[in-house]
Amino acid sequence: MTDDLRDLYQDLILDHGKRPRNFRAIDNANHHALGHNPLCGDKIDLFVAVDEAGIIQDVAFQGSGCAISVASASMMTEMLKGKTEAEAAKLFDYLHHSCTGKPADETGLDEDAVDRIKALAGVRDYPIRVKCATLAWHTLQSALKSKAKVSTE
Amino acid sequence: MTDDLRDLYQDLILDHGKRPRNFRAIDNANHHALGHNPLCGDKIDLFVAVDEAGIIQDVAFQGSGCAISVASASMMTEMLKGKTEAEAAKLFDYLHHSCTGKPADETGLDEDAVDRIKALAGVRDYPIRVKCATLAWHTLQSALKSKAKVSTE
Amino acid sequence: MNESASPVCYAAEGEMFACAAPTRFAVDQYRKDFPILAQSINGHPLAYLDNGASAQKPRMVIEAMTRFMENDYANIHRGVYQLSQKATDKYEAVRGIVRRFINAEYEDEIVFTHGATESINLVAQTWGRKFLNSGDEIIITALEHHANIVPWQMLREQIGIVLKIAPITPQGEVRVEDIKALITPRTKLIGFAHVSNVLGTILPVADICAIARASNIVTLVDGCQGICHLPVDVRALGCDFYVFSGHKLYGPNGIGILYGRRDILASMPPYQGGGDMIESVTFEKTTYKEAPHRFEAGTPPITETIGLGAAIEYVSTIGMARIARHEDEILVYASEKLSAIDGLKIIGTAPHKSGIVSFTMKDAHPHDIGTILDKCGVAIRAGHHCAQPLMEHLGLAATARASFGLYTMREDIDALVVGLEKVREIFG
Amino acid sequence: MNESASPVCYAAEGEMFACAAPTRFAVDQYRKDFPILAQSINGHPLAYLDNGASAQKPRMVIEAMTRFMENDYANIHRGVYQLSQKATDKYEAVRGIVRRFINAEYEDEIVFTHGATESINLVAQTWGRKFLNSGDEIIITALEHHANIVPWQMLREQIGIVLKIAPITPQGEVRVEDIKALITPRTKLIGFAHVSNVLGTILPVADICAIARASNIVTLVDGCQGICHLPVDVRALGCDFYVFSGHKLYGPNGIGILYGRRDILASMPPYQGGGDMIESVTFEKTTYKEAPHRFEAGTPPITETIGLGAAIEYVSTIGMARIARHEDEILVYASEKLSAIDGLKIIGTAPHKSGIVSFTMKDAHPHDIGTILDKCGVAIRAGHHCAQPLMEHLGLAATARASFGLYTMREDIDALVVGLEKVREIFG
Ligand SMILES: Cc1ncc(COP(=O)(O)O)c(C=O)c1O
Ligand SMILES: Cc1ncc(COP(=O)(O)O)c(C=O)c1O
Repeated sequence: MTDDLRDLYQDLILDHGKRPRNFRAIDNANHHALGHNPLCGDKIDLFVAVDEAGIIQDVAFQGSGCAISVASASMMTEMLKGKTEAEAAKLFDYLHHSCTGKPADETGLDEDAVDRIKALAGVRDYPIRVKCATLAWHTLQSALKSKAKVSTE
Repeated sequence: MTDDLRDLYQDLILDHGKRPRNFRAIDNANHHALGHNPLCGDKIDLFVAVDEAGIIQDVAFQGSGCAISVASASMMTEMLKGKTEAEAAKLFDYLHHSCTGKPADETGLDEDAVDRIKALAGVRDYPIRVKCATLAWHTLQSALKSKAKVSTE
Repeated sequence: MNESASPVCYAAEGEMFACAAPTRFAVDQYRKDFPILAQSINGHPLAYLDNGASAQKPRMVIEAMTRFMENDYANIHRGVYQLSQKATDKYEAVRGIVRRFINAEYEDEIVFTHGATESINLVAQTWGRKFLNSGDEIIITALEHHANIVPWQMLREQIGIVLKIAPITPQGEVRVEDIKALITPRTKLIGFAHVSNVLGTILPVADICAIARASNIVTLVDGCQGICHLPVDVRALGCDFYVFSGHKLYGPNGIGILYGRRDILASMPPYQGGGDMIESVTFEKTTYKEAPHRFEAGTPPITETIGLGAAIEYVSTIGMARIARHEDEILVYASEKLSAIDGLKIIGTAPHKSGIVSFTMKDAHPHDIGTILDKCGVAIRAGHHCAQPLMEHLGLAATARASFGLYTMREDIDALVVGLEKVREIFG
Repeated sequence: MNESASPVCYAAEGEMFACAAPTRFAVDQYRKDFPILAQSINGHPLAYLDNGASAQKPRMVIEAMTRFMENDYANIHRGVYQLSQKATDKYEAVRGIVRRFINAEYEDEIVFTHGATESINLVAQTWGRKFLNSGDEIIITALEHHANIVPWQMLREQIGIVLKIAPITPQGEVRVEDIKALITPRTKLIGFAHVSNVLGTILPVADICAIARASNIVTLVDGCQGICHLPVDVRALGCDFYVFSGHKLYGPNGIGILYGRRDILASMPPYQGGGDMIESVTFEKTTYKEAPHRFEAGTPPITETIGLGAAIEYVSTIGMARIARHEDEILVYASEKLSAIDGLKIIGTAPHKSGIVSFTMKDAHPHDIGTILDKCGVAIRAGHHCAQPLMEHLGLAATARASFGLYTMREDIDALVVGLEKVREIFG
């Protein structure tokens, strides 16, 4: 049983859950979205700065949530810097497949990102927690789509 | 089985059901009420003329309904003529008790009326039909209470 | 009966012609699935002919509910623990089962309600209040059940809409031309039964929906008597709303369906307020979830939803088209037999009918017919069938009604006829 | 355990002191009545501590439903045949069972709904729309469930009433003075929970009702968490409305109760339109039945009502006062054990509490606590418990909540504590 739980709560997850990286606002973010998981009350406030070439220059977040959602957001901010939107979308696909137990293809993906995502994939045995693991990524999608809520000012 | 049904549909009932007595309006009725059994659509329009001494001079009805409700109304009109309201109330009590299988006390009641009511009491084995047998009597109660709907002009 | 061939006949629709007796509908076998049918009433085998009011439940439905309560029960949507997760999955899976059963395009077009009555009230109070204004018109037909009349009358009281009534022919048909003649630029909705619960008439749903669509008019089909007698394909019918109750489809009480086209549901405000339909609540402001959850306030009928899923699986295994064909045969048989009874008049003689025969007799009131039949073990309904305006139109206070199900057999009709002879004997 | 003495203990309230072990509540014996409790979750016996969300069903309830569907099922109120008559009698008898259970004066004060959420929406939309005007005030408390917030907000949107919120103390109590301070001549209704579903606080219902009555203010008690934990006497409480759901009282889904004082119900217009709630329908004008039938449109949850009757008989046989005492003991035990856990904080420390403990832990989010406990076989709820405004007031996004039932035993609490130690091990 403990081993099972350790699959979910790996040290990497617990560490990011407790000490989230890039936990701040970005003043010059040109994308922003709020994410909310009403089930557990997870809330995430996501900031993204994308440059003219379409490269993600900075990602950061604020908010609160369970260990899984905070760790997922924290690791996401780390792995997205320097990536294009298309690369981000591929990583999300990979994460989504990994977390729902579907065959996930890692060819062409950043190795370091893949390792982090694998640490998250323990949620696959906890269907109801999949939303926690994917909240930050869904919020990213919505942030990249709409520039509405926060402008560069 | 046929015997059972014959208890309910005695010749007296069938006869009154087919050829209801006093099936008419009373022009100088000083009491009137409408009765309605939504379950089977029985409708009865009851007219009562009571004189100053409180004696029921005339009772008549119109409307439509099942054999039980029409026969009950028809027999009621016959047995009430010449009775006081108090006597009518006693007969209703007796009928109600007979039709619901409760001990019914016939002392002091009009013998002829008692016989007719006994013919109706077959409904006691058909709980849902008790309302049919008592509709006319309930309507009588309401007619005697209120003079509202039809006046003597 | 060929015992070994039966299992193949029992299989899905398409395989029917593979079996030894291709036209044989294994009604005796299906009857064994319904525990209640084995009982006697007054010394006669029960002939249950009141399926229009409610259908009996097969063992599979009762057991699905029992099993769920004994093993899997928990409140749904909000639990982190496995029991709740499993219950949620089973509950939500029924949305897919219903979607496939009526061939809706999306699962989120399926709203769980507590019954057809609630479904129609929901549409009247949400879609109606939002999109209708005083003077706007709604067309319903002269043969509707109270559930498809009173909610619109209440809306009329509240906002002053106009209710127009499409007439029926002497045979009990609704003609598309008659509806068309009532349409004006202010017509906003046409609401009508798929099948009349009194006359058995099958309405020309697809044709009515087509003319409605051409004028941008929303359609609501009261499918209470359609869903249990006919295969239903909401996309082929072309309706915007389709409603029904689980209990007439061999499922439990307390669960109903509102099918609504995705874009229309999305435009509708919520109905009841409470848990599970909100996105967030503060005392100042509350935001609601998307459809269908927006319309499902509070703890839903979880076990009943599971039961409905089992009922749909049950009838799907037999095949709705086969059930329809079987009931048609019964209808033809019953109509013939009843017509031969002296003084009996069948009410509703449309060429397209399904599963229901209403009738009157010359000297006997329907209520007396009902009592005598009950004594003979035959359960029918007598009364206005919650369609008083139709009864008034027909000039009748009541009819007697026999309505069929997948388990109805010729013997039930024969028992009905014996009972009706007894009626004639007593009242003739 | 004294086997021969148990049956006497199992008997009605008054006889309790006659048995050999007077204070012993035969929890092991009652647990056998609940089939679901025998199961294992992840290799641990199930410790079901989510009774606040929904209670499990005893065999007697499941069997009453099964038996009804197998033997007695028919639609009610409108059938002339015996099956329908029997079903109607059994259904209507439950009104009497509910009346006695809550000590209402008349049976017609008991309205069958589909759940507490519908009951409150019904009052808001019928009583509220008829008797309230723009600017009229309703008081609710800061600890209400969404079901007792959102319907009033919807009414606010519709007719412009004012919603006032009575505060709670840091312990989670509602004080009569605080409600009194909010009353103005425009106050028309006070709506409040009997027991808080998050904090477990028992509200001073009788006192609040007394001051309301003195000012001619109507009271609505949300009894969802009261009815299952405490003996309820609506006349002693002095409330005008009392609502609850069957599924939290060991009964089925899809059935709820609205108790309303006779004169108030009589003054209310109908809610939904449809069959069985009308007196007569024409296209021009429809008249409605008296209460309670006026509020029961369409085919009701017949089987579920029978199930609720069985549930009430079940708990009545044990005795609500004894159940309350047992749950109090569990509450004391749990509070002690939980308080001893490092970093754990109990949310809601009112002196009068019932059946519910909410808590948070220093380093672990409630959702993570829930997952870890589930792995240990312990089912609790984590989240906002459909009381977001309360959570916001408490400054919390979520709590973990353990809630008890008549079958909760010390071993369940011990399993909870073991699980929480595991949480500390992982997150500490
Ligand atoms: C205090 C309280 N009120 C109302 C409700 C709503 O009850 P239901 O969802 O059964 O309608 C609940 C349960 O969720 C509750 O705990
Ligand atoms: C045609 C029709 N519409 C609506 C209803 C109402 O269904 P329910 O009572 O299940 O809400 C019925 C059944 O009584 C019906 O036959």
